[in-house]
Amino acid sequence: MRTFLRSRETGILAALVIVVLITTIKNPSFLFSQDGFRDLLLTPSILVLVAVGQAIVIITRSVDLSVGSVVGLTAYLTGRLFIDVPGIPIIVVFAAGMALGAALGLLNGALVAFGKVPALVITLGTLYAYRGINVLWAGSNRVNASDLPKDFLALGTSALLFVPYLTIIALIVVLVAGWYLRNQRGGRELYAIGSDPDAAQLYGLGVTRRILVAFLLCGALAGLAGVLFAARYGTTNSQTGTGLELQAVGAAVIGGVAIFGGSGTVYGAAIGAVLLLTINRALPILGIPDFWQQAVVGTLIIGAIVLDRVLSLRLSRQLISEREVSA
Amino acid sequence: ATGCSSSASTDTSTGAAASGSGDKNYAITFLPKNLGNAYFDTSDKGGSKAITEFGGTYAEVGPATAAADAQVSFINTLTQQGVGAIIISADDPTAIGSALNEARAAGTKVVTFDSDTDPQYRDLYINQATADGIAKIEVDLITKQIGDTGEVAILSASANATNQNAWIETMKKELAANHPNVTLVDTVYGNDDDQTSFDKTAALLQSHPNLKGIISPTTVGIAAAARYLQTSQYKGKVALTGLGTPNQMRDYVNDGTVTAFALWNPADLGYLAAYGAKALIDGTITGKEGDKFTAGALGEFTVGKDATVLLGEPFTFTKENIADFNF
Amino acid sequence: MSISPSNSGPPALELRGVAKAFGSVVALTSADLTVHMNSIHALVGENGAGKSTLVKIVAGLYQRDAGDFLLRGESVDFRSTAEAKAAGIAVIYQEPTLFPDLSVTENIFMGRQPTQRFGRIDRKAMRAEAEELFTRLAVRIDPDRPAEGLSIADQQIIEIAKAISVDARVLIMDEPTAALSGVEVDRLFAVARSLRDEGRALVFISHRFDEVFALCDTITVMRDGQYISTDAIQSTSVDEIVRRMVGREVTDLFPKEVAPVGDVLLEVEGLTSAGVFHDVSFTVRSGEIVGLSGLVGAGRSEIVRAVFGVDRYDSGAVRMHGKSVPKLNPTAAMAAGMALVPEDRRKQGLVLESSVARNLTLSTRTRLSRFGFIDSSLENRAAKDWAGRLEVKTNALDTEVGTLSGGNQQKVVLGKWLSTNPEVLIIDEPTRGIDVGTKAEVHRLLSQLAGEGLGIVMISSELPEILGTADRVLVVREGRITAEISRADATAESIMFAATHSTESIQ
Amino acid sequence: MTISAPADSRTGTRVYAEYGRPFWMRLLLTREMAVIVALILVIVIASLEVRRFGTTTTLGFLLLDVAPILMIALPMTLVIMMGEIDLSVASTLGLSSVLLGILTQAGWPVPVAIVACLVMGLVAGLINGLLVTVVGLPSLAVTIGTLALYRGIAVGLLGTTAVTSFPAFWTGLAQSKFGSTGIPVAMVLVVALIVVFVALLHFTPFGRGIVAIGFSTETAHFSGVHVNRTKVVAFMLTGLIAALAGIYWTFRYGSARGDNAMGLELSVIAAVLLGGVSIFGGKGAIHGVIAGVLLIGVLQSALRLANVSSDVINIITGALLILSVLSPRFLSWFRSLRFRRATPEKQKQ
Ligand SMILES: Nc1ncnc2c1ncn2[C@@H]1O[C@H](COP(=O)(O)OP(=O)(O)OP(=O)(O)O)[C@@H](O)[C@H]1O
Ligand SMILES: Nc1ncnc2c1ncn2[C@@H]1O[C@H](COP(=O)(O)OP(=O)(O)OP(=O)(O)O)[C@@H](O)[C@H]1O
Ligand SMILES: [Mg+2]
Ligand SMILES: [Mg+2]
Repeated sequence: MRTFLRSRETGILAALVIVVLITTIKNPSFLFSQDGFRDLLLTPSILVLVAVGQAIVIITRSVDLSVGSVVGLTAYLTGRLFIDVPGIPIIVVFAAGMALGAALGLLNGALVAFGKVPALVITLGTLYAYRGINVLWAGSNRVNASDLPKDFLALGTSALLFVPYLTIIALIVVLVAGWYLRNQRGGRELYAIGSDPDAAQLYGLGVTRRILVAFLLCGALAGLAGVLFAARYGTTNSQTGTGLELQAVGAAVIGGVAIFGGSGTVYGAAIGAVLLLTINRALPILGIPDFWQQAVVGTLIIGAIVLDRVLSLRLSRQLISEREVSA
Repeated sequence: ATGCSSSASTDTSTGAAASGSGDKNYAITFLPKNLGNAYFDTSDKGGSKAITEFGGTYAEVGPATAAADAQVSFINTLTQQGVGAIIISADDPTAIGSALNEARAAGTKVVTFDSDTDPQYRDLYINQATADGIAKIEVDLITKQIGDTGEVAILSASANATNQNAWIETMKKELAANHPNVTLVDTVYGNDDDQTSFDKTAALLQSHPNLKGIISPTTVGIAAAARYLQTSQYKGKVALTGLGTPNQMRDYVNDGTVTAFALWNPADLGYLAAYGAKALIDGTITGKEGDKFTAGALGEFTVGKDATVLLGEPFTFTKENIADFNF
Repeated sequence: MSISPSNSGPPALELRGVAKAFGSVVALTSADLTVHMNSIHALVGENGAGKSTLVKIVAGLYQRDAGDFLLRGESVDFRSTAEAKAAGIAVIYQEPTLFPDLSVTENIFMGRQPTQRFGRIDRKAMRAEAEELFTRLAVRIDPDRPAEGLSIADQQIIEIAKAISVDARVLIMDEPTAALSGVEVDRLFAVARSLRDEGRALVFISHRFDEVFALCDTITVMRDGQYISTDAIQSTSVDEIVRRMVGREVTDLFPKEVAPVGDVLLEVEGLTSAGVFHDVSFTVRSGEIVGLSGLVGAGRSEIVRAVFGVDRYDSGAVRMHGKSVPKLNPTAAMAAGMALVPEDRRKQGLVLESSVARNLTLSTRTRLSRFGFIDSSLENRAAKDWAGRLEVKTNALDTEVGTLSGGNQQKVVLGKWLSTNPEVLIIDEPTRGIDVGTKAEVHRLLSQLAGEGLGIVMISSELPEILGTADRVLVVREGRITAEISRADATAESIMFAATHSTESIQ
Repeated sequence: MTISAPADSRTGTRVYAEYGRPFWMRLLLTREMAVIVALILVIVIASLEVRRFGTTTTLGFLLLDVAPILMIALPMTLVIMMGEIDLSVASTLGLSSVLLGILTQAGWPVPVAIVACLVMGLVAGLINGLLVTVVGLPSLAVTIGTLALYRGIAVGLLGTTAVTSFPAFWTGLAQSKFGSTGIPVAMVLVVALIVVFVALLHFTPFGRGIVAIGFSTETAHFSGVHVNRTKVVAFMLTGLIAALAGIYWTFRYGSARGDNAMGLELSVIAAVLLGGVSIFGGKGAIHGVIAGVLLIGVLQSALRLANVSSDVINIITGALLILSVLSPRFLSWFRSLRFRRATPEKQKQ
């Protein structure tokens, strides 16, 4: 209980609750209407997936800037599959999207792990390259909602007992990823690698393999997000997902994932993603004009990392004074 | 053309121009706001048809995302390639001005269509419909659907789109003058991006619980808004109209999400623009008021004030007639 | 010494003629080591003799360039630490290597956590086991706290717990006691003996001969990356071992000329930094060498870093010539006439990827510029001058400093600081990892500098160095100065006593 | 105090060459030279293969296009060489553009408005710098935040409107060229900045400090380099130049808009890294960066002239970037293949 109250996730969850509360008081339909409730859950679901993948990579002290481009490619792939292979089962499309995402992620991971070069540069490169491939492939074509099967589109908007399918998928992913990171050796090793890569080497942890896995997971989740993007928005073109990488990194950072690795949880990243997008939706209701919303988001990101820093400084000062006492 | 053939692939325009009819440079390039936009795909196809008819060379280049500085680079390149005419939909009324003037100084004719620049930067503007005409039809459609009373909002493209802003201004005047019981409560910007338009629609409905209608005078916006409405509680309760293409809107009209929307035929717009360019190249017209030229199957057109040619009045699409159109 | 090593069967661990070089630095030329089961084997040698490098080769972290490596009679070739671990080798590294963000328990069990169904980590079992380990070692550390902020001693204990919790047949401990207190050392030894009695082979590396002679049964000496000798512990003596370690008589190592002592240059008064050091006061006069002694981790480096303005301090004052020197501003300290040759020359002293010349002129770069621009001919002249005075062994001034040998790197650091014309030179571990010949040269240089009127503060973990060089010895224990001993009274015993027993009574 | 040790007489026994390798090797075997050679190759091939590439018009358009990236890349080099990064530059550019528009519209004289924009740039950089140094936050996270913040303010201030009426003198200055040479007048400013930054990075104590910080912040701190102050100054310079680029941008396009130069930060960083600056800090040189910027610019211009679509340009930019960081790895890998012997594990750099 004490650790729950003190944890970083709690703070940001509280912030989320406050935002929802205030907005609901101002306008009850924000929460208490069929669409309001649905959108509250639905809108952040895709970013949640991408942010979870991003968090896994950041925990290992890397970063993946190419996720936006991966989402774009897989979303377009989804549309193309439905158009070019009539009657293709939806599950196959999901598998194909995730497989493509995983492959792109694996390429990132391989370049980072074997090339021993910083992920920031590599994934900045693949951000361009994957986007280029997307534009080359899609050209000026686009996939329209009418090209996609109704069942598939329904996945993106309809709900099971008030909870949208997309949210259920995102929730499952968050829980599974969170469970894996907390309870599996592989997951703990990701933290260890991010906490001190040299020590991980000394411990004999399979650093290369783990980094590959982290990037692969990140890619696969971006791939899943791409498929769901197509289901939710119905249209995809060569620019789908542009700029998503900064949102994903921002969500993870707001959620308390340290940019230098080793600490933070996917729950935090997921809540961060929800907070980011919920604030976006709440601002117009709170009367903040459209144009100022980005400034608020920026302030939020900076506030979150400054707060995180202050808290961790306080913790380490506390640990030192504990040592003083015990010495 | 010099006839030098250092590289076959590099200079299709001049090569074709030389083989074209006589000494006229019929190399005509379309430069839409961005690639991957269904509306421009259709209009440019119309242009292509016209150019093929009179034996010129058609090309289409453009930035991946709508941005004025990217358009400038393309204008510069076309200037160097010495094309006969550029047919452009401007991302910014002034930012591309000096680049266009440079092109004109180099002998290239500049025709704007869809979205104009300031008149001093181009030779001819092909106007799809007058701002008055568009504003009036939009306002008529929405007020009729909501019973001439209640709140309406506008979902526009980017905040700087010349044509959009002109229409919005006129709509405001029209509403104030002839529909006292209808209030325009908000204008939001979807940046001609599916996802943004989609999310802005959701936010709009949330922030204005009493909203009765949405006008989206952009093809991307109206499709995204329709897609949101289709699966939301507001379907059938909130009216939606605007400018859309029949293929994108067919489903929504058939299932009752949208009753009616308007548009001119974008293919005709491109077709007319191409003939306008030809007339400029031929010297048939100079952009002077009263100049006349023949636009193939569309017949004869007269240049109006400010070197503007009007395509006609917009056409209203409804469930009854939408099956007759395919673009 | 009850149990003698059982020589039946092949040795648990055998290394023959192992060589290893890091670029131009040769760490090992020909190292031998044969460790039997049921034995605790001491490995001794001066700083930089190559002990840790040998350990890391056994651990699979480094791959040897040449030589044989046998485990229970079979030749092995570890490509990673995981392989060595799997073969039953556990290592306590000299520098603790913990994951700061993870809990103490996780640090102990990382990579081999107990699991339940579906590979789920059994946290309860893990925590219980950690508690058990700490009980066995008789220490109190919260198993749930993060490793971040642990003292060096606690970190070392976690390393020990980590190593003994593995069911290893060969356990190597690289200076595990360097930061430990008496009780902790006793517990560690009890555990080590019981492990030996279970039939395991242990290697113990330490600079403390009392511990070596109390614990071990066999002793191997290394010098300059080479095997020197192996003896049963009973058949040798400390003097003998030391002679073999340094390769000559100890006495002629430090040619000390006592210089006339002049005015007070540096005064430090009541310097305190919470959690690091408390109420530290001392003075340094012109012409004297003040030795700062104490156990590793006592906080000596932190004190001088704060004095020089690299680290912050909470209260107290630093004065040069009676004028106070601003806090946390090395530039101001330099301007006041101080220079600090730091402890870790690779991380703090040098820009390894830069050239010899750039390093030599880094602290004087402003002085070497004209109208705000660096005068490169002036810079090169200064660099040539200082490289020459200290006889740095390199061909060209644009050689990357990282490729020089340790001793030559140390000379570059010295040159870099001497070129600032200091009045007080603070020098932290001046001869760590430096070969015997260079060591004497450094000592002569220090002595000569003092003779020319510099005030010198020298930190050293090597008692002979302190005894041989210092005019006055300050002993630091747990962040406090516990004794000031004059050259005449300074002996190994008096210093060690002050370093381990506080003048104040501590429970 | 002079040190005569070990003995002045012995000083002469060892002769030190200033350089270990002959001049041509030092000149040619560098990362920067590889980029310059690549640039020259691309120019030569483009001139031969792409019609109308080798003209003064091309040169003019090319320089106009790369000028903002080139400007911002200069201070960005300092920042990246210290192991930091600034993602907020394009947003600062946009904010500066918007501010210029608003102020001139409000009737401020242009020179005064320009000064105000530059001050704003300094403040934007100062905020980044203080958050990174005093608060101790990673610059990647900080500047993701200010990227959104500065852009948000820019978009918020101007909303739907764009300011497009600027005195012809200023827009003319940003667009005009020196007679028929094709060289834009604005290049005078860019060249001046290049000179300043070359001097700053390579010939001043400040620059030496930057290199030392980049290789080892700790050593720099121990050597009396004001680490925090240097970092703050570099971030402020970046803000200042980004604001300057914003002014240039506004006049060149004659349009102040909130979304000007959106996404430019990645192009700048890509160019800097391509120019041989190490993301770990320490390594890099201005001439390499200039070559990096021009390499991307020339490639884009040539490909566009050759009617190769912009997507291929993206792919090539990405591939170049990845290759440029991997190339040292490939080299050492080849070397290790040649001397097939166990080499030390490369410890963390
Ligand atoms: N990674 C490395 N790169 C370059 N040189 C190294 C590296 N590790 C060790 N050395 C050098 O190898 C030599 C032997 O070092 P090693 O750490 O093995 O000595 P040691 O006997 O353990 O000394 P100590 O008693 O101080 O721990 C030293 O000169 C050291 O500077
Ligand atoms: N990484 C660390 N985290 C927390 N405390 C530390 C850390 N490193 C050192 N300390 C603390 O700082 C103090 C001094 O440590 P340090 O090893 O630098 O002392 P020292 O006397 O300089 O040792 P040396 O003999 O190696 O020079 C000790 O109280 C130690 O516990
Ligand atoms: Mg050692
Ligand atoms: Mg120390």
